[in-house]
Amino acid sequence: MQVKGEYKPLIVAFCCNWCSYAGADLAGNNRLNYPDNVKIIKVPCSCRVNPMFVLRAFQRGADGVILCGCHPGDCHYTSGNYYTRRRMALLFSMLNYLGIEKERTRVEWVSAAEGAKFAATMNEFTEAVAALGENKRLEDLRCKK
Amino acid sequence: MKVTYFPGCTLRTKAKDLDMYARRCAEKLGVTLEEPKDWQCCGGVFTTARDEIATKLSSVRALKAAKDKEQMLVTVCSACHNVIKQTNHAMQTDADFAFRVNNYLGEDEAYHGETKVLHYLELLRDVVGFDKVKEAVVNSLAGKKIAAYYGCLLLRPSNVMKMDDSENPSIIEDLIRAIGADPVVYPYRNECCGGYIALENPESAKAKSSKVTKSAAGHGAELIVTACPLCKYNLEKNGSEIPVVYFTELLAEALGVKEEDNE
Amino acid sequence: MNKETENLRKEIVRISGVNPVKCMRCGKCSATCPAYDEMEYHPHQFVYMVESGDIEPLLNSKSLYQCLTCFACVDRCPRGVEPAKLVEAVRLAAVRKQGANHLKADDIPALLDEDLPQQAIVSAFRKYSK
Amino acid sequence: MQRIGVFVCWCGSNIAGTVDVQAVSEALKNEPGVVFSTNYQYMCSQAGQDIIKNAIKEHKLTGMVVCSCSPRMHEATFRKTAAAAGLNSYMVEIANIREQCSWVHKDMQIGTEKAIILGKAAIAKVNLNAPLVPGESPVTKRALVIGGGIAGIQTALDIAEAGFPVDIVETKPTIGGKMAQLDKTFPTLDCAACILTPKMVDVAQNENIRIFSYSEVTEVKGFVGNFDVKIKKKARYVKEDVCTGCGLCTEKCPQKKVPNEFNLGMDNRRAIYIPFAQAVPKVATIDPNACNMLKNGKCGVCAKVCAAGAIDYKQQDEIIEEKYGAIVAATGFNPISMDKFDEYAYNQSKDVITSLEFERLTNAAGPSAGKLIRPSDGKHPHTIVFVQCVGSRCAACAEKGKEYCSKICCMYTAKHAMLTRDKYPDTEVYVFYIDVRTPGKNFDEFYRRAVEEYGVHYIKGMVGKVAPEGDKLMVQASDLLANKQLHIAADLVVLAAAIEPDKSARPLATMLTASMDTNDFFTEAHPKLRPVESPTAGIFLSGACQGPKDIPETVSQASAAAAKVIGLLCKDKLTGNPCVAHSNELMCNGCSSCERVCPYGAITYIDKEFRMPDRTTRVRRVASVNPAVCQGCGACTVACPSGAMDLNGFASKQIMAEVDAICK
Repeated sequence: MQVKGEYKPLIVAFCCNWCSYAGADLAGNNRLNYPDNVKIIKVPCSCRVNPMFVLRAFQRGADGVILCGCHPGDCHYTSGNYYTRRRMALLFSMLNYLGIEKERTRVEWVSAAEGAKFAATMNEFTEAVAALGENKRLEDLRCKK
Repeated sequence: MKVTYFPGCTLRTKAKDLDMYARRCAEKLGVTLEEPKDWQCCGGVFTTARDEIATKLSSVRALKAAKDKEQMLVTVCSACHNVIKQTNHAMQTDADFAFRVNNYLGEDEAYHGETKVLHYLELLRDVVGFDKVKEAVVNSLAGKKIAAYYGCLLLRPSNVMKMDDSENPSIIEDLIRAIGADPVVYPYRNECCGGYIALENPESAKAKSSKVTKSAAGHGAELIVTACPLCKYNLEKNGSEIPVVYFTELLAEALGVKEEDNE
Repeated sequence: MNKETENLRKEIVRISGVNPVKCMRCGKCSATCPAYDEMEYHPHQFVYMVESGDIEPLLNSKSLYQCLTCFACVDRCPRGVEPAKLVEAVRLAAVRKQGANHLKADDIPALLDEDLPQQAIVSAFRKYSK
Repeated sequence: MQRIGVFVCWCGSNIAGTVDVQAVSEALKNEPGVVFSTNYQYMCSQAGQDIIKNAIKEHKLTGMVVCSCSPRMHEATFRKTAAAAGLNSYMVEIANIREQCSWVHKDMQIGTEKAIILGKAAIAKVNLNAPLVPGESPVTKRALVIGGGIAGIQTALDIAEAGFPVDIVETKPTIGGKMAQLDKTFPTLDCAACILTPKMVDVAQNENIRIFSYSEVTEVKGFVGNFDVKIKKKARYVKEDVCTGCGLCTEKCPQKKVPNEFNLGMDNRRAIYIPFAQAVPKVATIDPNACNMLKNGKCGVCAKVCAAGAIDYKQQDEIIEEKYGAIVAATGFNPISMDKFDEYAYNQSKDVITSLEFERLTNAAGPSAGKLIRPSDGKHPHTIVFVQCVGSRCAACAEKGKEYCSKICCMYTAKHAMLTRDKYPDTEVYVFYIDVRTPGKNFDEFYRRAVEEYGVHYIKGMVGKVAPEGDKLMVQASDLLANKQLHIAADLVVLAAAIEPDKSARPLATMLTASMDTNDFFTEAHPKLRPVESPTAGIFLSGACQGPKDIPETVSQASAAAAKVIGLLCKDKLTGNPCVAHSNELMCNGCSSCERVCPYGAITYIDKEFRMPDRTTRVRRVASVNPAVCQGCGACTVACPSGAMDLNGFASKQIMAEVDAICK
């Protein structure tokens, strides 16, 4: 709703192979729309996501980064999503300290059965990031051509 | 303890008993009912349409008054309770509606359904406790067979009212047990008495009400208790074989505060 | 469906908050309705007629004023359709028209009974008039 | 530098409808490393695969990217294609431009732009891929079946027939499950016991099958081919190998007032009991919550009357540890509670019953010896109302009912109605339905017979309220076709309660790391093509734990699961997943962070000699990953403070390259 002019935020979504990536596939199977500015990177488990990847995305011009994993208790690797939750809580609070709005990052649990939730989450997250506007704080100007 | 108490228009006129006994019993049980200043009629029935704002303002004002005093809001009339609880739910869940209401009220602090709304029965069950009610009984009604009549407004819509199982409720039966009497369970205790249709189509109200009273009497009840003036009217008007009284009156009898009045 | 009907349908869906498409036509609303016999159009028909845009007959039907708002259909509907809210929205669409109040203040005295609680009068006004 | 081929699939119009495939293959041609780029109608077809194979050979490709459907669909296909042409399977990456692009966007320009970016990310990744060779692990040639209903029984029998040992774990004192409680089975009306109990005997007599009844799985570790499982055998206070099943104790036990769960509480059993005459194993069990001896030490009657001396009041729970190559979940279903549907007065009248209770009432071995009576007064009912879809297809609120169709109710209700009319022609039978769903061999014919030959009144509509008045049940319902509200004075009301997965399934799924859907049914690896496998390797699904099913369907799925298990157990070695963690020993500082987060215990520390720059040697403690045990989650890679730990196939550099490509 608050998308100003042509501005479209760039969203990087890390999805775990077992739940959320399958959830994204299900959203596709059911033809549920979500913004095209969401680009998905597959990881075996949300716990594979190094905080460095999140920082790298911001550095390279992403406006929002979202991590999706299995629901607590349902991790294919038993406990990976718990690690993610703890690690990202730390990272996000640090980002906040740096002045990057914490609304630009998020950890969400999306199961393989929740195509609708995946699409809804992406719609809502994109909208929330769009409302914040472009992310310039961490952008590495040397990366700009 | 003190709670905000919304009596409602009917309790000031045709249903004075419901109100008076509610106050006395509460006092006896250690709860003071405080009326908010200048309360207005709740409107009698909740309009489910989401664009109806004006008709819900009086409820919001009462809710806001309770919030300002950091008290819960207690009602005893089923209809007021239904309207106020549904309005409060709409303020909590319908952001658009809440925005427009707050805009209209124009108060410094917006209201978003923070007040806890309780029916007098819930107050007895959840705050006072039926155990304490039981201890306070002076005239046990042992052996008396009493049928609870819930009607619709106390229980439904159940996802908003959240008072009891809407199909097999027990809150009034538990109260009846607490004051020593025997509850009579019959199937039509949660069916409609006809409500305001009595005004336009008394025959229709008669059909519905007599089904309720016949069923209660058929299951062996000597008395029906209710929390709603309109239910009481409909059941009585349409030839109930057994008396219909407000639950507060029965409670007052058990707690021994009814006689005080007669002196 | 013509444009006008389509707009009316949208308006009714909007103010009721009810999505008639969720109905699976089980008829539990009509099975549960205490005012069924007084109605020309029954709750399940209300839902279907709004869904299909056949709203005109509903606007002119006395059935609108027979609903008791007892919420039995709202509570028991397995799909969360909430027919009573739809009936209410159609009724509002009817009474909000100029001079279309179902109940007028002048009618009241004739209907009164000395024991009738105020509650009945205010409720009826709320339901039948704008 | 890699030599990468790009293959863009149209998927008919599935992709080509919203993505300009020509433009995508053109755009990707100029990406670093790409030497060949093309598009084709169906890349997964034989002709499409040939295009890939030829390109690999012709252009000496060292890596490839397929822009197509989800890797969950065809990654394996394209990896095989690559391998067939001599390219390492792990040099293949998929850009998902169908599920995550063409199907979710409607605009051609937007779809095309996104597809190009996804393709670029995949290319960036392949540039950093390295060939991987999977390791091998041995297979324990024994299967575990969890649940002893008809599903578990059939699976176990089929696996045992193939010559592999199988263990069945059942929580109840006997196997048999729900089918043992049924009277007749549709659409042939043969008696359930007559066809089930011989199978139960087969299980008991099969040398390859062990039954752990009154037991539950408490721990599962390991991975496909190599599971370590702990089974708790609960104390039944009766020595299983000594008890002869004579049943004398169950007649003499003075504690007579224990609700009999096998008859759904419609009659009572003793504190020591055998659930039913054909139980397997036919061994008595003492209910510790009801037994006076166990509760306060005052009784001992069963021990006195047992000639075999099988009673042991001091028996303790026993933990059994066993290794398995494959595990089958067959945990089954239960009818849902009727507490939230009391408009039907289930909690207010004894004469409102569920369909499973009706089965017991009409079963010759049931509480009324097969005589159809009203539970309240034992009288014969003359008017019976059946209500379908109670709690099924209920989307109003999650705590109340189930959104799905329970599938079996239409048929068993037709069966109940038909059998009632057959045995008691003086009984009027009404069935209230929303839709009658009878897709199955001879199913619709069966339902029509109930209507046409047996005179069952099928009424389209629902029941709104059941009011117990006097000795009648006043049923208020709608007849949608007649546009009427009906009021029927019934003697008995039967509710077709929705079915839900057994409550034990959720904790079991957590132990197995097998995924479940929002209704707690196990999810299958693919809904159409791999319906009896869980996405977790080595875990198989049998029966209603995967979704509502009738008996014929359960049995076919049970056999299918068995076939999959046999296929696995036949192998001597399994090729593992090469996408496992590995540690760069030169960078590892031996801090143990990785070891602590590994959920599989795959990381150990070893002392290793290193040559130092000054030509001395030093022994350092470094991490070492066991590739057979590592499952490749990557938790350790993030935990490692020195960046020594990385994951094959998902290396930090590869993921960063994808991030860069997307953010460009």
